[in-house]
Amino acid sequence: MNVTLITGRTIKQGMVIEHKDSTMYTDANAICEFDPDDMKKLKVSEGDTVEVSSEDGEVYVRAVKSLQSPHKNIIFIPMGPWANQVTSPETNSVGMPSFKGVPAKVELAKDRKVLTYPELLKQSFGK
Amino acid sequence: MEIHTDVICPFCGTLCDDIEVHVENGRVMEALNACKLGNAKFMSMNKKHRHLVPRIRKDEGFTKTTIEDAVARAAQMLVDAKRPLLYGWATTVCEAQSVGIELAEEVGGVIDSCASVCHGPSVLAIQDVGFPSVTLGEVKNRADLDIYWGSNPMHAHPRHMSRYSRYPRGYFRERGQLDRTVVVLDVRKTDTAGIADKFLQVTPGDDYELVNAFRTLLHGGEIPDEVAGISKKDITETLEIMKSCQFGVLFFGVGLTMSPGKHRNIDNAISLVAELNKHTKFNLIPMRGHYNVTGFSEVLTWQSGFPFGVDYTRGYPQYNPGETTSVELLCRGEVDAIFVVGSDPAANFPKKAVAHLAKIPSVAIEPHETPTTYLCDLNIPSAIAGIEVEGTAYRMDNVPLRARKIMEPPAGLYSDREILEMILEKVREIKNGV
Amino acid sequence: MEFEIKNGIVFDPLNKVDGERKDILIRDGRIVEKLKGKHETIDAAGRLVMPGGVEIHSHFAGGKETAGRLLRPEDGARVVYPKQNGLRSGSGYSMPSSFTAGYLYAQMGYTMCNTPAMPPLFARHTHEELGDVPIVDKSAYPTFDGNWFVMRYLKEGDPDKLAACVAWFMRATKGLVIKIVNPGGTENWGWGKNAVGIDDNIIGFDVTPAEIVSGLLEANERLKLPHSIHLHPNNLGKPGNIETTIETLELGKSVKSHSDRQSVYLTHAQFHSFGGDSWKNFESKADELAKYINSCDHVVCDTGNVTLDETTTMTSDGPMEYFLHNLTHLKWVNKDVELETAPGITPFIYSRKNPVHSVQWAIGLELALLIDDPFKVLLATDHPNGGPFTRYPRIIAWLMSEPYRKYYMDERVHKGAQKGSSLATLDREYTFSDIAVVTRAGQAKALGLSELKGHLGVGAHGDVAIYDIDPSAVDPSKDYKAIEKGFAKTAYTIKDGEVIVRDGAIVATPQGRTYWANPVVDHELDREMAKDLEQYFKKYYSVNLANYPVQKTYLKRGREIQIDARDVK
Amino acid sequence: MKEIVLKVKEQPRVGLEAENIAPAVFAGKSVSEISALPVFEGNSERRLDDFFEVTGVAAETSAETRIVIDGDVSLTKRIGQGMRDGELRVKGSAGMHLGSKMRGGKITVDGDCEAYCFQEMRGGTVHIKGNAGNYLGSAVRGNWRGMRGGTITVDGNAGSEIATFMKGGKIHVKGDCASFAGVHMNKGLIVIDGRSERRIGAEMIGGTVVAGAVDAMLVGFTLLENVKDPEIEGEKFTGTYKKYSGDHADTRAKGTVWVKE
Repeated sequence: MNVTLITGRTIKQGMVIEHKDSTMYTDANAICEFDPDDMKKLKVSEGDTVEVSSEDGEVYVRAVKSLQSPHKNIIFIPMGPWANQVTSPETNSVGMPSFKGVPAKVELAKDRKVLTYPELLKQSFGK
Repeated sequence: MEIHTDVICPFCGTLCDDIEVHVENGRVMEALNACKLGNAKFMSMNKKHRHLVPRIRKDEGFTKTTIEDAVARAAQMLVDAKRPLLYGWATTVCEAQSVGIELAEEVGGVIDSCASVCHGPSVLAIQDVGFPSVTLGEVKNRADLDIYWGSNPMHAHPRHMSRYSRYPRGYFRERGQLDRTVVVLDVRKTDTAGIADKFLQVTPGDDYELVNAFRTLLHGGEIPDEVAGISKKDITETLEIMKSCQFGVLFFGVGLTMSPGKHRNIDNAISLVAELNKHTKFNLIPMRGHYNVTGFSEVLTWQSGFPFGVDYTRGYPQYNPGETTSVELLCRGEVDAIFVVGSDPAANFPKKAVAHLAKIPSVAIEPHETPTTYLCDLNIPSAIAGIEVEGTAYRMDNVPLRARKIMEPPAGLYSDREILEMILEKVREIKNGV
Repeated sequence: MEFEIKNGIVFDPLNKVDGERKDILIRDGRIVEKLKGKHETIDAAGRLVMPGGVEIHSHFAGGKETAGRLLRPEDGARVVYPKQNGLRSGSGYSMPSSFTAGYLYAQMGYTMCNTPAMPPLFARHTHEELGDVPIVDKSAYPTFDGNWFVMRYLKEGDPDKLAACVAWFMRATKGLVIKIVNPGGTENWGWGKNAVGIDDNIIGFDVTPAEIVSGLLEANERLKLPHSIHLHPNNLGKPGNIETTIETLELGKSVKSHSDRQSVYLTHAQFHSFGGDSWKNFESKADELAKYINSCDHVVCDTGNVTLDETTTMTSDGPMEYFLHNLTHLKWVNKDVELETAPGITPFIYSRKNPVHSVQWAIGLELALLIDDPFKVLLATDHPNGGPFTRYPRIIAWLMSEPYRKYYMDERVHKGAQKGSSLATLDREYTFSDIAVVTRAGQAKALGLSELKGHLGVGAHGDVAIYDIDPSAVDPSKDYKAIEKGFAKTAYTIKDGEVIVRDGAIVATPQGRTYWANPVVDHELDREMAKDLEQYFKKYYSVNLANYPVQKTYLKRGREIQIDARDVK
Repeated sequence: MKEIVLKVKEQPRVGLEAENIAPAVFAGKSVSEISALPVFEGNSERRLDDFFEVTGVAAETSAETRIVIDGDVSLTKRIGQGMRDGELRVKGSAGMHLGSKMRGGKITVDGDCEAYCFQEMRGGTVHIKGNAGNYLGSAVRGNWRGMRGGTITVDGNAGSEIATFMKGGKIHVKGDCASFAGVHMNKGLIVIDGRSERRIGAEMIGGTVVAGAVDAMLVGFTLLENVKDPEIEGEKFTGTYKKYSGDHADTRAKGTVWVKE
């Protein structure tokens, strides 16, 4: 399904900023918030792994029903290493990348694993 | 048990200064008045695992080293670099930022803060059209209209509404909430929108069009039946609310600075606010994120003339966000070393920028483990500013406060400022061939 | 370290030294009669020697000053200063960055600078920034024009608590001087309104600008503060404002100064000396203001010269800056400060081709030439409002040379200046002694700091400016270019007995002192007033009382002026 | 006309600042003097011939001096900065700030140019045969006085925010143009033969923009009339054009946007 990707802050994520070395960090950030109707359309249920892809990459995250809906065709991923696999580095020469309003695709990927950030960084940057 | 009152919360730009922290033999027992975010930060002081000595990358992992060795390596990296990037600065105090700026100047590098990926566009807009603003106490005492646009304080600044805007009683607003109207504009029906008197759900990326419609209508022009997903009726009503209030304030967030149009969304919104002053009193305030991102821009501006993205490679400050800011410098490969203080670019920059960060020599000065410390070659843990170290921080409305020290850092940990001073001294030694 | 400055031609008005060949001796940072032992000798033969310059009104550091820099990267890019010879880098034409400002002042021979409009809530910022202004001694003037406590006590008719709260704010902000900007107008600006006359009502407080000025005047003298109230009256920059200006000054007649200095200091008088009732029939009323100041003893002013540059206007007069913005449509910053004041900023281009700007240029000079006693009219551009302080040498040259002024009148500025002002008819030329008064001696006296500053008598700070100008050889009237060049950079600037500038180059960058006043009132009264403070802070400020006062650590080299005002009870 | 050729030897590691590559600097200098001119690779001062092989002869005057750069200099900034006369040709792509504050002379780029080229240009002729980056012919940060004179022709496409705060001169883009063309424009002419992204002429208070097509017009623009084969700023255009006035988001709006049907 074609969607618009928004990234940003959440209170859950803010609460684990000092605990990035814990699983709480993955739980709070490796997620994708859906509009409930979009979940039905995609046959995705809470907790399923989904693949989000854009011109700049793809990432596997957990589907979460948005508590701040409706927002049809808009998915939300908290700012962080997972979101930034798919955000756009386009800054229009003003310093700011495109963190919001990125055209993206999302589909169910039940059997795929959501990586922790060390796994994710290792995979992306070989370090 | 020690009780610390009037503690400044070193989390977000709201910079609450009424926290009461109870400390018992080195443990934080509670942080009264703090929101979930602030509370989490104070409670994290009880975290078991914390690195107490610097670590260098070795093979697959890291190995411990001394502070002296770490300082020498960091200094050498900065001296060797043709254009080092010194990035971060938003979660430390001004006293450390000031040394960081001197260090950037000394090594001929670029110094930039997370403003460039947060409210940097707001600054660019201010530099084009200005900035009619007020302090938050003015909002508390006078405002009868609070607009939040592209900002979700319930998540990012949880006490903002209770301290300054929606709820408090003020000199001219004795009935508090009853005297105030709240309007929220966002692309999602956020939790903040949930408690608004009026909510406008904007089509993603069309904020600029909507501001343009407000301004056109304000000057008696015609607008179509719908703009940015909002009906002409709602746009007209909302504009009426703005014109007819006694004192309005627009709080805007990264929902505007990060969406298509970026600084131009703010530019246009600032002009709208300025023009509303022909009808009533209207101002705006950016919802700055980290607790001292504003302080960095203040210190860098009075010292260099420019607020972020300052390039010292030629010995004098050069400023051109889009050229001298971190994401472009990394994506274009125009920096050959990176020095991060109190920030997490590896988590918060797009993949392409992080890829270059991972390639070049790198140092992170940071209390906790983060994606950035994971990728950096050298990690120097530091004391936690605003809790273990006192110093100056500037609120989102530029009000300066002195963050308090409420506990001692673990033995062997230095403050950001001390570490930076050691590195600066070492850099000068190396340059003078000592 | 000991110093002997030999054979210089010395101008030291406070000690009645008028161009004598005289040696100046410095030991332990002070002027002395005799030297003890080994000393460095500076040969000042054929050179002009004056006390270190004192800047009494310049927006060189503080919250709105930094906001002004942030607003104008294009002004920053206009001049850059590279890091060299151990000096920090910087930038800025109309608003030089902090280190650079200190260097530039020292290079002109200035050893003290005062920043004249510090919103109390932003005092911590001001002092942090002052710490990054090297060399010069400093102080800051907290603003009281819209202070809610002051207005409350005026309404309640409680002058004692009013004085006590002023004393508290001085202590809390580490300020030296009571600054009043557009009294009451800045509070009305909270509603988008202004106060243009001294009897206008201040919304929500039922007081008038006149009451605010009188109340603070009285408090200032009861607290025995060194300087008088530092006043920027209502209605700045509007045609016909001369009436408001003189009505405001009249308020000072009734209150006696506790010392030998004025009881009212009128700042940037140029902006308050306008006639006419529109920009069309706009004209100078400098003659009227000069006549008034000549006729009384309670007023000292500074000129507020316009230097015809592209600059950045910044005042605590929010409504005035908004007015300017609507005139020019240039970018505009507003920064209302809760319970206190309302700064604003906008760029401004003073054009030689513009009749109004040309008249403003004339007014600044007229005032200096029409007011008989130079101790009553000091040199300042209200930096950067009338123009950057780096233009002082040119203003000095204008004052010393009628031909230079005539050249500007005939060739450079709009003819409107001839019609709209009397400048063309004035042939007075300042002497070197007059210049010494209007750039240092007069400032020191007006500030009440003339024991330490602005002169070269025994006991004064060892602050000396030596210029490559030979008063016996040069004719300032003819060689005005030489005067302009000579005052731009000193041969030597000496501060506290240390050589700071040699041949125009900075050779040392010590940290200057920051002066602040601490008037101690009756303890009981202070306690009573403190209860009101607590109540207002809880209810109306956005910061806690405990987090408000500026900690002493912010003053890298603080100098507290303790004042016994316990008779205020 | 005499010619100096700079053949690219080595690419800089962190970008190069080379405002010394300008006719006025080269004029009257020998090849060895020119070779020794300082250029800045980050914080390290290098010689021009560390990066370029210098041949040819410079004329006595800048007006008579032509500089030809043979190779890709897209990482080299400030070439031809402040140029007043003479000629410059880049056989390849050029870096940021090419010809910034240029007052006269001629610059030709066979390839593309990066962002921020020809900022605050006041005179001269420019021909970019490839694509131009963002902020072409714009104002520097904070300035409300942008390009004032001269002409820039781009055969390819142009990026976003070209000609911000434009006060005069002409920019002709033969291809397409990204968003915010002529934002805050005041005077002058922008001609886009191809398609312009949305927000064309945003917040313009004066001046003229002509586009072959637009993604969308802001609501601040009012359609005045349809004109067949209009003459705009003394130039003839064929076809029917919609004439808009705007941007009425600003009270001072006196700008005109022409869009081909």
